[in-house]
Amino acid sequence: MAKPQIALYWAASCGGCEIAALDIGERVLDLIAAADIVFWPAAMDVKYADLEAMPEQSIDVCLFNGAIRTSENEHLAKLLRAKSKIMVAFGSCATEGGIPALANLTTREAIMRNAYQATPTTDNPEGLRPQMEHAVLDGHTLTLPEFHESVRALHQIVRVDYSVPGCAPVGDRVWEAVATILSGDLPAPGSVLGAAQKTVCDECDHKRNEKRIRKFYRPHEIETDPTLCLLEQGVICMGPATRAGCGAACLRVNMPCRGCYGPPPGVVDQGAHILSAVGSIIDSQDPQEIEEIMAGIPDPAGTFYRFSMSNSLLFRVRER
Amino acid sequence: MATDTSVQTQSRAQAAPTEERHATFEPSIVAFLCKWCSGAGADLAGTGRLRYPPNVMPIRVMCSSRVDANFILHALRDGADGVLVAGCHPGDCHYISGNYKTLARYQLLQRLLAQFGIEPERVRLEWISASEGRKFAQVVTEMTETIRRLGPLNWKAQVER
Amino acid sequence: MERIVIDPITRLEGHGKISIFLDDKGEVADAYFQVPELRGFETFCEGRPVEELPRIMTRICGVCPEAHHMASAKAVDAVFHVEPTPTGKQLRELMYSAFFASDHATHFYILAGADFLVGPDAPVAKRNIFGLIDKVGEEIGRRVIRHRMECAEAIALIAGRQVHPVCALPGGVSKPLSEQERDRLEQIARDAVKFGELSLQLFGDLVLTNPAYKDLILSPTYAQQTYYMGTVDEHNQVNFYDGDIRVVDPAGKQFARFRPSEYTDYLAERVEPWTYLKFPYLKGVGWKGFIPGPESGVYQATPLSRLNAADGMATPLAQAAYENMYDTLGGKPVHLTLATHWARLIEMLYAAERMLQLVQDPQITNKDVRVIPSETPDEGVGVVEAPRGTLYHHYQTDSKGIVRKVNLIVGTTNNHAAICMSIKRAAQGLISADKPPTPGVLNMIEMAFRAYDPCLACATHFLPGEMPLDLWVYDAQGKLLYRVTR
Amino acid sequence: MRRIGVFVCWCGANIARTVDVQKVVETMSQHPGVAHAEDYRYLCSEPGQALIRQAIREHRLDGVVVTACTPSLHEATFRRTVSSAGLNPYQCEIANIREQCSWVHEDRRVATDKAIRIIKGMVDKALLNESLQPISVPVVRRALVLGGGIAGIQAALDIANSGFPVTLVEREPTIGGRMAQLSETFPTLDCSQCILTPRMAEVAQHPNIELLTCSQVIEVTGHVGNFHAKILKRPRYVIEDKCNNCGECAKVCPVLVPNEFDRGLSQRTAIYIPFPQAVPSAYVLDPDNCLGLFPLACERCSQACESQAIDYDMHPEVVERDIGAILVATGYDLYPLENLGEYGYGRYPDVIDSLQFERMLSASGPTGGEVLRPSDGKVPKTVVFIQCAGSRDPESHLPYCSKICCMYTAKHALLFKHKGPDRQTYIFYMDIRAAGKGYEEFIQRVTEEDRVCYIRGRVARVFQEGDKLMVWGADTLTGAKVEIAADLVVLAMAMVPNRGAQETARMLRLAVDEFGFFREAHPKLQPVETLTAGVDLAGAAQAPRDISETVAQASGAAAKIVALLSREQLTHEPIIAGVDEDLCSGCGICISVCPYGAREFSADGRTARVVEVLCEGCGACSAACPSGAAQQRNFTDAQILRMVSAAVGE
Repeated sequence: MAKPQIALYWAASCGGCEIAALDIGERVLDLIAAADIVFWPAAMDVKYADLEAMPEQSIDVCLFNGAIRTSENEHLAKLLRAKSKIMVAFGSCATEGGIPALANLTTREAIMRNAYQATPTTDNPEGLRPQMEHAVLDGHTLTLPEFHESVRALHQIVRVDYSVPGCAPVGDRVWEAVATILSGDLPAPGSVLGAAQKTVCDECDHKRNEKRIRKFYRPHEIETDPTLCLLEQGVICMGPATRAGCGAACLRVNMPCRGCYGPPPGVVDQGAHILSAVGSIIDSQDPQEIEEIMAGIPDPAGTFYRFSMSNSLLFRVRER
Repeated sequence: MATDTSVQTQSRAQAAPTEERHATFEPSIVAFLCKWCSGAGADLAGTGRLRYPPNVMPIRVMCSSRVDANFILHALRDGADGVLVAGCHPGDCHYISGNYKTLARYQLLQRLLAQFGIEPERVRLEWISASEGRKFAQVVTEMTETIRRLGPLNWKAQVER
Repeated sequence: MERIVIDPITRLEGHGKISIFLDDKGEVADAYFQVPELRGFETFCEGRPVEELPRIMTRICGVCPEAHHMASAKAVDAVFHVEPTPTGKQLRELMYSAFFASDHATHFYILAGADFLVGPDAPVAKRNIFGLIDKVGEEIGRRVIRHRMECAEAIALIAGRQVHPVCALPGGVSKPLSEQERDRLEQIARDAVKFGELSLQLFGDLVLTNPAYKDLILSPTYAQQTYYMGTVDEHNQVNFYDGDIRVVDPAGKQFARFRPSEYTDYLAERVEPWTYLKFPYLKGVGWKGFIPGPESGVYQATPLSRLNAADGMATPLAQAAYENMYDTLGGKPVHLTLATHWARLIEMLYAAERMLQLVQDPQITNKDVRVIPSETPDEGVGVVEAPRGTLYHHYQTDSKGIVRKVNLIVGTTNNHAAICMSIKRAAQGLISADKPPTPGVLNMIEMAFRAYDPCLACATHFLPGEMPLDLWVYDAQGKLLYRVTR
Repeated sequence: MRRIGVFVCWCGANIARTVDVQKVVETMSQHPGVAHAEDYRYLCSEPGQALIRQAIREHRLDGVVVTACTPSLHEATFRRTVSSAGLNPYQCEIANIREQCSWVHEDRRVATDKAIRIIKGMVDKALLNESLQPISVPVVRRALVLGGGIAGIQAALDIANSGFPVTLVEREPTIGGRMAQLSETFPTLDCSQCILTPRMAEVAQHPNIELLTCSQVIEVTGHVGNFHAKILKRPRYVIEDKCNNCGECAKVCPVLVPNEFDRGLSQRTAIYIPFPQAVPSAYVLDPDNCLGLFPLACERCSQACESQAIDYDMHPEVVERDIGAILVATGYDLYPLENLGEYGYGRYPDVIDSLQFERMLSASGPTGGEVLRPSDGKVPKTVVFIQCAGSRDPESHLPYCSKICCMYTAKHALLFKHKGPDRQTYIFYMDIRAAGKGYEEFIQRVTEEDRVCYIRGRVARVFQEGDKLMVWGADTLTGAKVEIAADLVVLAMAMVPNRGAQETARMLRLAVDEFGFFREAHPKLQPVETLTAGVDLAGAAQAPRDISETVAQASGAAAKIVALLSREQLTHEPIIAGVDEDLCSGCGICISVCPYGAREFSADGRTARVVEVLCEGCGACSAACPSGAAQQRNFTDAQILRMVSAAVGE
């Protein structure tokens, strides 16, 4: 039978996913042996035009990483969806917005003002801003894609068949996912690949007892006992509300989980779940004292939705 | 909490001009009532034939501590303009300490909502005993008016942008 | 009037895009290099607890997350007025050196390497890692892959994960090094040093002995006289992790030497309406447009720039290589863009030697890897040398350490103006009425660009790496005359 | 596909007036999952229930939503109705459209719309309801009582008299506790031993009571109805039923040590009986003070013992018992003297504590009922009593009031005065707290008839001067300095939990307050229960109390325990939490959240589990569970979210 045709694409992301894809090591060669990569602008000589020319559904699998931030991201997402039989959201950004989606806590205008006017090194007396169309020389115009108000996950733009979470997905898990897809024996659409059913706690070897919090510590404020559950010691850890798969990598160096593998199965809003969990283990019954304890979590939104803002129920800051 | 008050003052500031605009607006409010105190209080309001606005849709749970922040966010996302969580008075929880857990979660949730630009008045926690039918009616009436003043949350439209 | 569009070229955040405009005579009228993406890190980091920034900023770039992790960590140290413990500092630099050794290797061998070791006009199918392996031999190919893997392992040992490390906290790192880990790291460092030497030797054998390549390197098409920036230690020797920033003028004379915290007195950024990426320049000289020379504030911060801006290397083998390069190329400073590849290999050797030095230091396994900050946080700047240029992180917080303002100047951004100029210059040198563009020519243009290893190229690093190029030629009416794809 | 039946009650006009019942029925019959909808004037009436039963059969309904009044009125009724028609009772839901809709709104259109939303939500919930069976566990019909003081004795007797076996565990060689040490009891001045010892004897003889003295509970596992206790029984070295109390052994014993029962005011031998009426009525050999057992150093006692009751080869044994319910009555101690230097306690022999004074007052005590100065054995003329010694002193001692000191100090002064003429008594006090039947009158009597001199104020210092104890204090009423040359100073020491209370708390997973007293489940409504189901409290182990309160509480606790033991099975609402082990990673949050200790780590510690019989079904764990592994049966996230959507949806 013919080799499966694979496309890889990045949108608003850092490139880490593709590095991760390469962390499968020599197996990348197996991949290349097992499949024809028909579109990989990062790596290969194919153009948008060629992509547009491809017949619908002619690509077997598209691994799409990165969030949707610009009109170009959106256009390519739709184009690739049309050309691909299977669309895979690869990595946190494509799956749930990732770090770029923290921008949903601010506005396009604020971003522009900051980047092109406010920062101390910016020198822009004319108040220039990047333009979607700008005339150069005699009548020629340079174009830039539009910068959307909100950052969206891939599934919020097109239908997504599978997702591979993680920022960045761990090499071995990537290979698992790719192998599953290549095997042709595919799980139910909507499934998450390259991750487990349980949460990070399942892979974390810090010992757990009961949790009664009288004070929260920010990671730099405390010398934690490396053998004990960090949450128990008052350090916010997203592990309990985060899908296993990374092997509790951050915890192995005594750093708390920040939730990049997204919520476990059945959980839509990762932040709401960790919020309810954390709120339930406060060892105080006095509103004032509770307030003081909670002040130890200075940035609930940015902490609980560090990677999943686009998938959060509230999605973005409300403007009134 | 600083963020809260800032949002608060903001919403108050806005209340005036928007008042007429929202005069006809009927807020939709979800009320999570615990079985033992606030639910019974709501029943008492009924037995006493008290009158309060129909904008509140009651949902009965065993204890206010069952109310996951997730439910509240879902309600707002699905179209509620406000959410009321009512439980037993501190010390009276049928399940010993459930309402204190509710309290702590609520305080954390308020700070989260503030970061998303949602006025604190939209999500309200009240202690209502089985004997406080009048208080229930009053809370519901107040809350309906407050939210009418704030105007629709209109979350869907926010998300589309 | 014709327009050549090379799109997508490659990426930092999304795709870079090169447009070349020919005038009626078919000469290059102008060339534009656009970066069509923006993330807004400066803005959405506001409101975050500053100690989290080392874990957020890594997502600026998944290829050099270590650089952002380090610059951010140093900025946060400064914000909290805390000096990492000696061991904490060493562990950071050790991790960072491993990263440099890896990053430079992958760029040379897998991206740029093909241009030289295989040849700029070799058939497309050959000009990739496999072609490279054919040319230099299976053995070396394997060494390249193993070297990458070992460096990645070294990074993960200290930083938890290689893509997006997490180990840095204000005042040090999160975990001490165990003896077994140290032993493993020493092995890796030794291999890395051998590999560094081998690489320079290869460069000597395959490139410098080849007149064609040497001409290419020396050709004015690829020369660019600008200011040069790099971080130096107290002896004015190259340092990646810490030191003062030194700038030399096109004649090689020291123009400025400043502490990271003073960067705003020396640097400014220009905004152009046709790209999302800004153009840093030297305040003291000012922005005069996309022109080279001492009158223009345009500067470069590349491996070559770092060597130009320094008086030497802090490790013996690298120092020897350094002297050799300048002897061969006729003294400092060197303006030849393609010599950047050579400089990169020298830096790679330095990184490996530095790794070995650090891992052999008896105190590297001290348990005391962190101090807990006690001062009130306010403001701080953190600077490191990223492989692609000096990286500036600048944070302001409230008294609780919540971020108020962020300013970033990212490695590649330093070179943005220079990159545009190099592309234009190359285009002008290579395209003319009598020489309509061909795939070979396009690749030559691309080489000018690629020498900077712009982080826009990050994602292409490890792959059977061919940067996509597409040439469209329109007539004055904008009708497509012909198209060349390579 | 589920087949839900919706039954809309008019409740006469109560609902029908404001809610358009017809419209509700029409709308609901269109609703997905609804197989049948109808309305009726009074569903709670017999014909109404019959109609539901019939509909269940006719339309093969597998779930029922009755839309009527509040569930607290008729949920039980309708659950019975559906189960009599063969449905699982938990497939019946009540939608409250009366108290929370028709009675509080006027506008018919609006009320009808709201009613429909409420009902839709309930139907959508019902669609996901599981059929549940009540949880039931057998009850082991034996009680365990920790502590053989008056509380333990009273409770043990009450339980035993109700026909249930009791294991009464006492650490000391005899039961009787503190009360046995007292002389008379306020306010009636009954002789303490006279009223106590008959009860002790009753315990000894009671067929349902297994008395284990010299014993300590060392481990308790299991849960309400099914505890398993391990009890360490230390050797007495005297065979109880052989010993006839002749006392020959003690006569020949060469060892003399301070007698703890007399609080060091007398001495005892190494083989001894704490006090004549001790129960069990047998001597005990104290191995720590005996010249030596291994190897045997001296055999005089066994040689002296005609009944050969002495057995040097006794060994500690562990007794194991299955237990249904536990009473904790471990009592109190006095505030340790080392904490209380300022009054010269421990420094001056004639500064003594209240229990020592009790022993002297006791006719059977070390001094045969006369008060004598420890220093010289003389009868003191002037005695100063200092109340709140350690109590109500948040700065340097304990903040709480020990409650009984006012009364017993008054009693002490009175009894002392009665022992002879020209005896002077002064009492330093902060307030007189005499709330109790006949208490105030008692104080009156002491102050007026017996002219005990009360001085309101704290004592600054006590120091020896010649053979007098100088007591300096201030009378805060007159502001005058007071200086008394006393022969004896008696400190009304604060009450603290008995030593070992903490260990007991840990063993039984009981909460204690900041001073180590056991915490009750609810201070008002569950004063004898603890948060650990099946474990109750009595006496001063919970807080300072006097005898009458202690006895009352003991009987109260006994009643709770009897109520529990009289059931074959413990049955339990099945609306409780469960764990999906495929999702649970054992983060432990639910375990920390559960107020009933109904959650614990599984054996391998990798997941959490629910002890069903302990779960009260509040759902706190389900809300707290960050992975969604914990779900409350028939109140799952999915079900509640459906109700939310129905409430706000278009």
